[in-house]
Amino acid sequence: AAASLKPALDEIVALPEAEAVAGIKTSYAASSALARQIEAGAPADVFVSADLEWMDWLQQRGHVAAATRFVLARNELVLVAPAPSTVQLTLDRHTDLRGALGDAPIALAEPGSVPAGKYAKAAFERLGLWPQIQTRYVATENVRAALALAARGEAPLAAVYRSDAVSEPKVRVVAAFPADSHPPIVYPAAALQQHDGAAAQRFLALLRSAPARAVLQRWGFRAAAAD
Amino acid sequence: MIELDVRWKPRDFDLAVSFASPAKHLALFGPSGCGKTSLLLAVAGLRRPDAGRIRLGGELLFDSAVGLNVAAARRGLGVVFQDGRLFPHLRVRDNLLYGQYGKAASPALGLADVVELLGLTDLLARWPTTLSGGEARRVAIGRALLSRPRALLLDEPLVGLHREARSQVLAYLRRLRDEIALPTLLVSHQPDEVEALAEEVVLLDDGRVRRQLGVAEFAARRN
Amino acid sequence: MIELDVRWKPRDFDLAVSFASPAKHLALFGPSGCGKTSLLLAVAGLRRPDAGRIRLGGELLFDSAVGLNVAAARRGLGVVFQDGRLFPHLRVRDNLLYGQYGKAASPALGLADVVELLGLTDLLARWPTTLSGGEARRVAIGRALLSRPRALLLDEPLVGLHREARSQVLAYLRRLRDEIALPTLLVSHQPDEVEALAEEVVLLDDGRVRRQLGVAEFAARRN
Amino acid sequence: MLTAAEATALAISLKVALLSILVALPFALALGLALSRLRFPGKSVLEALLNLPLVLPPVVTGYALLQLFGRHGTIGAWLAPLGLQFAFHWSGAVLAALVMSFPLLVISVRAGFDGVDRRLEAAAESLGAGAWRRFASVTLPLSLRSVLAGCVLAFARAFGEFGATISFVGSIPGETRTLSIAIWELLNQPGGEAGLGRLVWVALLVGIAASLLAALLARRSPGAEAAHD
Amino acid sequence: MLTAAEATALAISLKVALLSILVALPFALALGLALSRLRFPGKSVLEALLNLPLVLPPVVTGYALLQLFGRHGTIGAWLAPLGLQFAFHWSGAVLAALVMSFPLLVISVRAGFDGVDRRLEAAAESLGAGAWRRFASVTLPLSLRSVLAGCVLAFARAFGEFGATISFVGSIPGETRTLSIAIWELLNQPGGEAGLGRLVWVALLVGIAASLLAALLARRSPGAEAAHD
Ligand SMILES: Nc1ncnc2c1ncn2[C@@H]1O[C@H](COP(=O)(O)OP(=O)(O)OP(=O)(O)O)[C@@H](O)[C@H]1O
Ligand SMILES: Nc1ncnc2c1ncn2[C@@H]1O[C@H](COP(=O)(O)OP(=O)(O)OP(=O)(O)O)[C@@H](O)[C@H]1O
Ligand SMILES: [Mg+2]
Ligand SMILES: [Mg+2]
Repeated sequence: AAASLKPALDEIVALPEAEAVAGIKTSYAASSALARQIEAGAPADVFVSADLEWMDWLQQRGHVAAATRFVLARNELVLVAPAPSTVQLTLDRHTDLRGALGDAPIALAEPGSVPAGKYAKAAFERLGLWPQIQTRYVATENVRAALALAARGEAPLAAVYRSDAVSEPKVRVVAAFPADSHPPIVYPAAALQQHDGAAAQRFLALLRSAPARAVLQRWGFRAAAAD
Repeated sequence: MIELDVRWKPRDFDLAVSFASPAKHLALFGPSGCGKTSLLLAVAGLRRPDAGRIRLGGELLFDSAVGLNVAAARRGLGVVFQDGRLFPHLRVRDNLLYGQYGKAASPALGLADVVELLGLTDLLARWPTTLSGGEARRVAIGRALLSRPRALLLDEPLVGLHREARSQVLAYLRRLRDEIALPTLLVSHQPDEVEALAEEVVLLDDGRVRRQLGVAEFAARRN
Repeated sequence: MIELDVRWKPRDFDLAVSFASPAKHLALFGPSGCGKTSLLLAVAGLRRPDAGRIRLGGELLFDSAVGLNVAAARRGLGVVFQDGRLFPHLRVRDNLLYGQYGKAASPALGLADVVELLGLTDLLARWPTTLSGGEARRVAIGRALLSRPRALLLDEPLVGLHREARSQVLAYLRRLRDEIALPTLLVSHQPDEVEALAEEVVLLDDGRVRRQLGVAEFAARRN
Repeated sequence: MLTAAEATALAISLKVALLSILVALPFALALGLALSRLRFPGKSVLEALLNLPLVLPPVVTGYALLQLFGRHGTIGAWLAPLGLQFAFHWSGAVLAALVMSFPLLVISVRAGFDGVDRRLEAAAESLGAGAWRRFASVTLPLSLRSVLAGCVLAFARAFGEFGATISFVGSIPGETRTLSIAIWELLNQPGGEAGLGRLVWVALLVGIAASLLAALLARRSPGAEAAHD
Repeated sequence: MLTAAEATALAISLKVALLSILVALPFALALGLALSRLRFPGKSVLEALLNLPLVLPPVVTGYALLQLFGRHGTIGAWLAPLGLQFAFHWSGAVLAALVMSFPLLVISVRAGFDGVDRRLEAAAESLGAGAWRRFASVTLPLSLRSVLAGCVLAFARAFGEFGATISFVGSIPGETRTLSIAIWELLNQPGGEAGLGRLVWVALLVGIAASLLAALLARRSPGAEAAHD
């Protein structure tokens, strides 16, 4: 599963309900790495991706049991600042990001390839703010690293998921991106072809269960199993 | 006993030596840089001549014409190198025994005898770097003897030895020569060593054979 | 000229030597392993005694009592090592000139003279590993001479040299001794070298001084 | 103290690092010797290829391993029928660690062999030692310090390997989740920094142990030290 | 051919790797000499500390650098008023590359110094050479091969550095976005592997150039090679 889901999924796997699904093994890494591993024949039964792109990529290659695919969770993109910071912003096309940044850059997950960065870039572009920061951002390896830069006060602003922001007391959510400013942030899950279908189904059922949804919610995700 | 025709031509030097000798005990004699060590190393199989033939005791060791070059390890020659070459990572005892590995026992040359005759008894547990010049020299001689060689190649073996030690080792080598008839190729600058150990002498100069003469004649010319 | 009181006690050996000599040219003579090299290295500042004093030409070089130990680099002594020690990464010429770095010119010992007298002219551009034993020895002597030393420490300097070269170098060293009065500490196993170069001889045995005698008496006892 | 999961991760890391060195060492010695003693066409290209895992970001190496040793990979497809499978298996972590640390081992070993006095090898030859014995009894002991230095470097690198491992075999607890991956996961987790210090200490201790062991082994043969007065 | 962005990334990588070696080398030589020649308490701990960047996943090193040299870091807060700033600056990438490659340099250099015949240093001393000259004219040239081997390793490692760099200074196009980061970005994108081959070739060529240069430099002093018959 995508690394950003680790705390929540670890908890779900430890739920009493998970005992029915014996022998669960989890592997967390970047979605890209996981997708490539599956493509190369890794013996996995279920894939939970941090974005649609990699799930689609696998599906096009025939690795995904399409019927089992569903959206496990949703997330929101927010702008955070270091906790002591006093910036006030609302995100619209008039926002003065440069003024808020001063001479420091804004932290984003790598906007070309890391999901959180791709969403952030899309949102800034939609809002017409991208030109302001085009040369003023620092790209990080994943969204947690962007969060860390804000938490340590290195970057005055960072674009991260709400699920990350709520768990970090050293940052303050300054503003939420309008939901329509970027593609929906979803975590699709699906069983994979050619593997132990029954076990995969049991695990997917577990992910859909009410206790699992509660866990996801507690970690700042919006559970979306009902979709 | 030895038949040799060697050409070796690195930059700045030209070695072209050819001789044959029936003598079991031969010495190479000549000024510094005339090619003695090069020749000895060629016989040992450690310096490959550009061309030529080397035959020792009836066995052909090297022949560039037919591409033959017996590996040094299979020539069975005990070499005392001019520059010592003890194994620094082995104690004296292990240096002495290095050449015995995998070889049949030789009653004529046992460790105890050699060690005693070369005065190495107290040095067996020492590391080579702690040896004095003369001590290291004696260990090198012992190592060559104990490798059960079919012949000895001695490159200035007695250098750095003091009077008594020198005459003692010389007497020992002479005894070996007489008792077990170990063929010897000796390089030395000391005429008395040549006279004590060799039957025939090849005089070299600047990479060429100057003369080849019996040891009696060699001694006579010296005086 | 030299005043020496040295104790050095590694495992297996015990050096306790004490003597003084007014002679400018002194030789150490004794069997293999008696401590000659150790003593010479102590004078050079390269082997630190456990205790003692070393005074050379009026200058105190080492005194354990007051914690004095003049660094070898500042003793200004030209050493010919028993084990050669040419710098393998420098050509012969650069080996010869190594000791001249940052020192004033000495008319008595110029490169051209030394090179010619030691027969090194053709070797200047060579790497040390390609030298024959005798050639390397002569380079080592030249290197020590050219470092403009206040005194020479020679550890078996003529080993590996053939007749003519040997007598030539010996004559040269003798001339230096007479003309520029370069003090010398000589270690040698060859009585004729001792007689040619030293005024006084210290006989060592097993780490102790056996006798100290003039060179005439040394020669007389030999015959 | 460590939690059970952390202890498992440590055990996996140690197993992976030790095994990768054990497997790599014979090859590194052979290759180091060849690079030191032979001249052959394409030698610099071979050396550069060796260094490739250093020059590239580890993810790329992981990806390349996936292409080669995945089930459908060029080599993996051949191995699968034999029951040999690296993907998602701890042996894949060994492979990744091996590839990443191999250049360190080879280059150190080679520098050691370069420094051995060939005249001593010639002396051994004259005493009847064939190529094998010469190598084992002269060349190797005389380059021991460089070989050990290479082992320490390679062990440390293998122990700390992260990027290629997670790209190649992912992070499966009890199987491929090494200490490095555990540390990385901590760092990517809310509040994870708290547990970080402890794991960094563990890594430091492992590093100390490796250095000490190498120093101890080097000291076993005092004669092989550089000569001095 | 490379795109402009790729060429920039390559230039940054080269600049970072070269500078990090240039800065690291004097320290590595000094430290290698101290480790080789001196005995002091805590020596093994120092050696292990040196290896720490190898034993830990690079991200941790990146974070540690951030803690120390970030704007509000322990050291960074002191440097900031002096106008010295590593965070988000290419000099921070140099620092990250330096820290990651330093152990490779020190350990190789030290193994080289260990192998130098001390009797030659003594001979130099007897010829009047003080400590500096002895080091520069004897010790260093005689361990040149090991030093160069260390430089090649360290350069390759610095050139390929990814994890610590991106954690410490992030990826800022034209400033800190190195070739490794560019390659990683490609691999993170579906279909990105198409452009990968070209950049891997570039890295391979850089590796070849480094190996060749080292071999060339080593050949300049044939006498320093191990003695042979
Ligand atoms: N690799 C080499 N390249 C060039 N010249 C060499 C090489 N090796 C030896 N020589 C030269 O070949 C000549 C013969 O050397 P060799 O060592 O055989 O002399 P030698 O007769 O043993 O002298 P010595 O009595 O001084 O030891 C010398 O002039 C030497 O300088
Ligand atoms: N580091 C050491 N540890 C133990 N013993 C040593 C050490 N160095 C030298 N010795 C011993 O000290 C003694 C004196 O050595 P030294 O080299 O001074 O002898 P020497 O008189 O020069 O002999 P030679 O004429 O054989 O060169 C020898 O017995 C030697 O084995
Ligand atoms: Mg010779
Ligand atoms: Mg001596």
